[in-house]
Amino acid sequence: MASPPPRLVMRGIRKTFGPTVALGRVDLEILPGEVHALVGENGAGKSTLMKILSGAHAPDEGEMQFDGQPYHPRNPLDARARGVGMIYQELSVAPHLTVEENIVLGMEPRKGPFIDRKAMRARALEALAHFDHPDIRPDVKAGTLSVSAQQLIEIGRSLAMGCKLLVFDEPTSSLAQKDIERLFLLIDRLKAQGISIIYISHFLEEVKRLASRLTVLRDGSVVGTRDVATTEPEEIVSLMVGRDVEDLYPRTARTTGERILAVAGLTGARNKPDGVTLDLHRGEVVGIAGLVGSGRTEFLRALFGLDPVKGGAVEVATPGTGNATPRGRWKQRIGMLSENRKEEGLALNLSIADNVTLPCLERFGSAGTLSPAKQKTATAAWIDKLGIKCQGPGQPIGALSGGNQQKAAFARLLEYDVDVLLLDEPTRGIDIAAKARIYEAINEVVTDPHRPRAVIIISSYLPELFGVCDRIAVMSQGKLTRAVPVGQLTPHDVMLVATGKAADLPEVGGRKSEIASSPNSACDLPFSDL
Amino acid sequence: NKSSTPGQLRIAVIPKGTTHIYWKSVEAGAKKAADELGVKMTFVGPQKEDDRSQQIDLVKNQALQNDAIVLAPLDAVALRDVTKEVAGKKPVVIIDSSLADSDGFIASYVATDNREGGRIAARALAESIGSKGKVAVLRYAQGSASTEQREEGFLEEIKKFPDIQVASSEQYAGATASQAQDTATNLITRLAEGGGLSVQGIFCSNQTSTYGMLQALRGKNLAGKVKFVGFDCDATFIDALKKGEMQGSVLQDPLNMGYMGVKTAVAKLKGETVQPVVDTGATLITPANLADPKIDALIKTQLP
Amino acid sequence: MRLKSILTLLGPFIALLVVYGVFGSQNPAMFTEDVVLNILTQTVIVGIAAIGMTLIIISGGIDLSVGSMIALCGTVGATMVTKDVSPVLVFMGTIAFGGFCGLINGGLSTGLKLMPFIVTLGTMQAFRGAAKVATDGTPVNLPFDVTAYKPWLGGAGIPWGVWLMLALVVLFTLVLRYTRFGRHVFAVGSNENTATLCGVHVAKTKLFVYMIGGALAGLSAVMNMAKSSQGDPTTATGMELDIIAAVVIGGASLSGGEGTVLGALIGALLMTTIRTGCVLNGIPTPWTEVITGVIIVVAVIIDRLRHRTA
Amino acid sequence: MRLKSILTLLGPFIALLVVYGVFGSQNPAMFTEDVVLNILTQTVIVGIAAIGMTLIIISGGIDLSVGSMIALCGTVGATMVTKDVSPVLVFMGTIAFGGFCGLINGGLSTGLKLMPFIVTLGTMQAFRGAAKVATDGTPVNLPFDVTAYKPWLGGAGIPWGVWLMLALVVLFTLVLRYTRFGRHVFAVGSNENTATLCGVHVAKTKLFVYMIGGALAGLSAVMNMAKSSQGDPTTATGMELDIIAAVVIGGASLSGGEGTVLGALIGALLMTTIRTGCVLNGIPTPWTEVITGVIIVVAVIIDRLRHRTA
Ligand SMILES: Nc1ncnc2c1ncn2[C@@H]1O[C@H](COP(=O)(O)OP(=O)(O)OP(=O)(O)O)[C@@H](O)[C@H]1O
Ligand SMILES: Nc1ncnc2c1ncn2[C@@H]1O[C@H](COP(=O)(O)OP(=O)(O)OP(=O)(O)O)[C@@H](O)[C@H]1O
Ligand SMILES: [Mg+2]
Ligand SMILES: [Mg+2]
Repeated sequence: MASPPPRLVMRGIRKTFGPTVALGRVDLEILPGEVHALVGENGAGKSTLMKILSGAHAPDEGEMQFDGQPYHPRNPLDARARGVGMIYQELSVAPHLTVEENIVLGMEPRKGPFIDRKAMRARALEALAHFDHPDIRPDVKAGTLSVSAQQLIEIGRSLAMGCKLLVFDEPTSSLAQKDIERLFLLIDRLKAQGISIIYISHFLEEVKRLASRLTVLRDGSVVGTRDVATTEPEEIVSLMVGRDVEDLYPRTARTTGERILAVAGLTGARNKPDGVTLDLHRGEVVGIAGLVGSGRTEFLRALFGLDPVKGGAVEVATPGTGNATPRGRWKQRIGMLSENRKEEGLALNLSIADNVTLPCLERFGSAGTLSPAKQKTATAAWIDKLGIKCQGPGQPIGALSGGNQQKAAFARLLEYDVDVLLLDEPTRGIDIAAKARIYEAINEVVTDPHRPRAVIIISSYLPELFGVCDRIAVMSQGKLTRAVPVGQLTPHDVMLVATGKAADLPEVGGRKSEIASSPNSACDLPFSDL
Repeated sequence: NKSSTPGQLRIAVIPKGTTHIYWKSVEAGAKKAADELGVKMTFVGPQKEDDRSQQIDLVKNQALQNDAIVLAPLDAVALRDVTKEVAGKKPVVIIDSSLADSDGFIASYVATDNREGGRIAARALAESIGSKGKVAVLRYAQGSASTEQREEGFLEEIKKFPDIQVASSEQYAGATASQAQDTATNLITRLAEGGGLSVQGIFCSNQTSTYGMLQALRGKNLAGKVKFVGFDCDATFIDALKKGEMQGSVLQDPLNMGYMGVKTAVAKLKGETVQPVVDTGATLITPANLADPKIDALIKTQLP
Repeated sequence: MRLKSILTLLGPFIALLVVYGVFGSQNPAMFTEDVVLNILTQTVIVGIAAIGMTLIIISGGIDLSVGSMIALCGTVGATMVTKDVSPVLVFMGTIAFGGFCGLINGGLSTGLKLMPFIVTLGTMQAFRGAAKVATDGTPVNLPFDVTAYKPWLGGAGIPWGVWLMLALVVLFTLVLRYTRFGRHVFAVGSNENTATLCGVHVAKTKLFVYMIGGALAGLSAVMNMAKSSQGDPTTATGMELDIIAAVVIGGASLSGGEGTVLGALIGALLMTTIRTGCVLNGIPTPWTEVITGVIIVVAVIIDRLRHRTA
Repeated sequence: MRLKSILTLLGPFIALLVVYGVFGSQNPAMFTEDVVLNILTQTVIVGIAAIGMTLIIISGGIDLSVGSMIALCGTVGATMVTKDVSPVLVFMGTIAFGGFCGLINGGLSTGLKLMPFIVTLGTMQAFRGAAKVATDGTPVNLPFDVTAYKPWLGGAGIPWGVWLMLALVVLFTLVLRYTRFGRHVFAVGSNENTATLCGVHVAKTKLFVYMIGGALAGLSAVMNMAKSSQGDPTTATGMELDIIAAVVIGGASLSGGEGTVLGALIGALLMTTIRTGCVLNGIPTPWTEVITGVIIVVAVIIDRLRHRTA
């Protein structure tokens, strides 16, 4: 290992944001031509470390060396000039510019005073040749493309400048399956060219597929660097989490009750969803698996009255009336948690109390009036129950960490006391402790002895679905399969359908998986084959 | 200028605006009177021209710390009540434009007879076009009492000439000279006929509209080809009169107005009897009388 | 009120006190009852309209047409007075007409999803023009024997308009804080998507906000009529910017979700104080403009710094 | 130019043709060379300033102070002329002074991260006041013997100012489309974070944009001076809204990232055409305002519908 001199050395990197210590003295070494994985829980500091590397943040303390030379990038352009490129976690394209302009942004080739459009086109085509994606033509506006395509533009941007070190921060989180496979091939090729790659991911299977070494970050510190080939997944997980995760998915005995929701042939305006049929009963959790872009979110939105519906029927067996508007759905005791906290889920500059009680303000006063004191009392109870870390119910919700924001968004459904909870990626972007709290809460509402509720949960993380759900259905290109009890499924079955390699889930009474029947070993799942 | 010797009388002069040369002359006249009489004079106008509401506020504020007010009301009615309120305690002299229904409470009204000014202009224009043909009026701005009186005076008097028709009087020039110039250019275009105009005479009712019209005529190379009578004074107008581009302009005597305004106010404060109406005069200047020493002196008071 | 809200108001309030103090130290007349009363009275028209604007800005909108609306409503109100309509009906009629104008703004921006900035830029000209067309450009004067409106913004003692303004500030502070509608206004301005998700009638809320804005502009117009005894189609030109500045100085954010009615009042008072102070200190009129401009920017800088440290 | 861009311009262009045609059908004088020349000439001042405003709006900013800037720069330019400064230096000096004013706006909004809306609301008053203070409120008249400026916006034939405006439209179309700076302006307005991450100097770009906006306002001021032979501190009051309306009618988005200089020119021409048409058809002045307002709103509605179907 020690033979080639390292391409990058980071020593004692420290970074604080006000009172938050994002990184406390991190050391990292990257060799030429290696793919080095960086893993760790949310908020561990992975992105922050990489932003320091790419010049987007300046470290408070610490030294960096690149190819043996001191390296202190003042800004991203500086870093690029030295050969360090980064693909950011948050999407980062300028929607009004064309694909080619996005790719060369910040380093446009020039001919005299003007941009050399020929050179720009050539560079863009060269970068895009790696993907061969049908939608991505150099002269279309980036804003008109899908999220997946936008992510590829970003990758193209970094390729276009010929870097010696490339950082990928969770690149697959918004890529379609086909593009993921192409990306992996691309990374193999880059590695062969001697380019070093730092690859951040929450998916250990990706790490295993790509990386030779991995470094685990926890709470802003490096807790270990290992060779991927010789390391057991259990060890990585325990390094990441720092504790036993046996009880991550609590599950007490559940009894399925009466039918509470019946969806028949629901079809959205753009055929997403496409003729979806699903039954939901009290006391059960139904999971919807599928790839990014398969239309799961659109299904929930159509169901909840947020998107227009072209056809199909939704029958609700709960009291209250109302048509398919969000207001009507709340009245029917159906609540929804959005996958996008910042853009849709929360009103960030309002208080926690306002956010939690927004759908049911009429309960906190009569004749249009409102008692903030009552709002706060009610909210304080949830803060207590869900363990939301905050200064109090009056604090603006934007000041909370992502996990605590998510708990508050979840509390909105509990406060309204809905019978049906529609949860879209309820644990996206939150840490493991918060996840556990939310799983616990889900388990509690469906096993309530007096009034068991029902839950539909969307997740891209299969272990989560297998851990929480009673039945799982898979969505692929807007179409939803039957919901099959988890005991009769393997993640493999699910992925086959999701990627379109199989038409449907196996019949009841088919092969029974050992892994799936014991949900508590779900942390093994990332290593199951894809 | 905040401090004043104890016992010194304090007079506030509130004009309609502060930007026109016209108001500078009023200020100069007021200052002259103040110096002669040994009183302290404050000259302060509304921040936005034509902002009645703000002028009302000004009157109130100034009444708090002055012994008398000399006011050029932006509006005949808007300023009436506040004036009445103030006039209960302190003498108020109205200058420049009239205040409605104010005989009972104001000390005096010191102004040009604007209607008469308009008539003078009409007669001058009629004479210059030989009492027959078409004329156009470019008005100043809606709601400005003094200019509306001039326009009315003009239209009344021009009716007395049976062979003169008014081709257009519905356009308002707008508040600034630049706007006036655009409106005037468009108006001229509308009235164009062959190489000249379908009208023989043009009247404008104040400084900015006259200025804008003159610039527009010059821009279209029509200056001098049409008879043009304006209102108020500007170095450009004198130049135009000399070149034959204008046939006349009606001058008020703002210096005298300011002077008489302050003088009347002080007289009232001292308990002397004052005239209820003081006419400060409207004078037609023409290429012919520019050399007249009296006219020259009048013009000099109104140029920077 | 929570500590946070109080802190938000502290910035503009301190600015107000400092400005008042500085002018007062130059001319002690500033501290007399008369001047204080003048400042209050002269704030009424902008103040009442600023309350409505606060709601509009909190909901994420803006209304550039408010000055023209005041002019148009004023001519409508004055015309009613000349037709011998009773004061109560004049008040109600003018307010209703203002609400209707607001509805046009709200309807165009909500229904057709147009940017309120440009919609109200258009209606600003249209309302102004309409006022001039309707009155032929001349102010509609109240008959001289009508005295019912005088006490609202003139006469001896504290004009009723001042009490009205204060009452409205209290009322709308309560509405924003203690009613469902109030919280919906904040929710819509803070994040429209969240509001929709939570079952808030976003379009209805916005329409209502613009209607209230218009209605308060109508009330402001009645006060203006009371002040000048006429409905003048050219009045309040450019006042929209004064009103918006008052609201923003008072801590509202033009991106929505933030703002207080009391803050807007303080902002409006600040601007009147500057003007009054400049006049009392004999500062020439153009300097007043420079000073006003600089104070607006400084007030916003202070606000910004406060936010950064908080 | 690509098809998409042409389509974006089509909406306002059709609006322009329709308005022109309607007025022309009422009064064929609209179609004469003279009137066309008038419309072009009267568009120059707004048009040149609108070019700068387009850049500012594309970059996600706004400048309410542009009218005041034109007045202030005009007085500066006219004062230089009275001091016998040569025309070239007057042009350069006024443009530089405008650029400096723009720098103040840009510096305050970029450096202190203040909303440009409120910064320029403040400087709008401050610049206007400064113009009045500097000139004592009276217009600075050019000496009668100075004829160097006349051909720019008067005299026989096509005034040079028209050519200048057209040249600037071409120049800035090229700059926006084919230079690095131009694309960075779009990038900053489209997504500031992305621009930062890609190494675009966001602050520098914005400062430069405001400077260009100011410089073009300065040029506009020289044209205004050429037109009216004076530097008038009260000129161009409210013109900022005309300028912004022109830019928005021309297809720019107030949230940044979108807009064309040619569109802004068309927007400016549209408004001049309305005004000219109304005068030529003897439509009373107040109706002109109503018509302008309605056409602004309709133009934006058309634009909106076009976007929706596209
Ligand atoms: N700009 C910022 N201001 C304040 N705190 C920040 C900022 N950026 C990151 N943090 C904090 O620093 C810590 C590390 O964040 P970072 O984004 O590096 O985590 P991460 O490991 O990339 O997590 P994830 O898996 O969610 O991407 C977190 O506590 C985060 O809240
Ligand atoms: N308004 C839109 N315009 C263009 N494409 C869109 C739009 N909305 C959604 N999409 C695309 O449609 C696809 C389906 O999105 P959707 O959010 O339903 O997927 P999902 O299965 O819920 O995936 P995720 O795991 O991201 O939630 C995505 O690829 C998205 O980029
Ligand atoms: Mg991260
Ligand atoms: Mg989704």
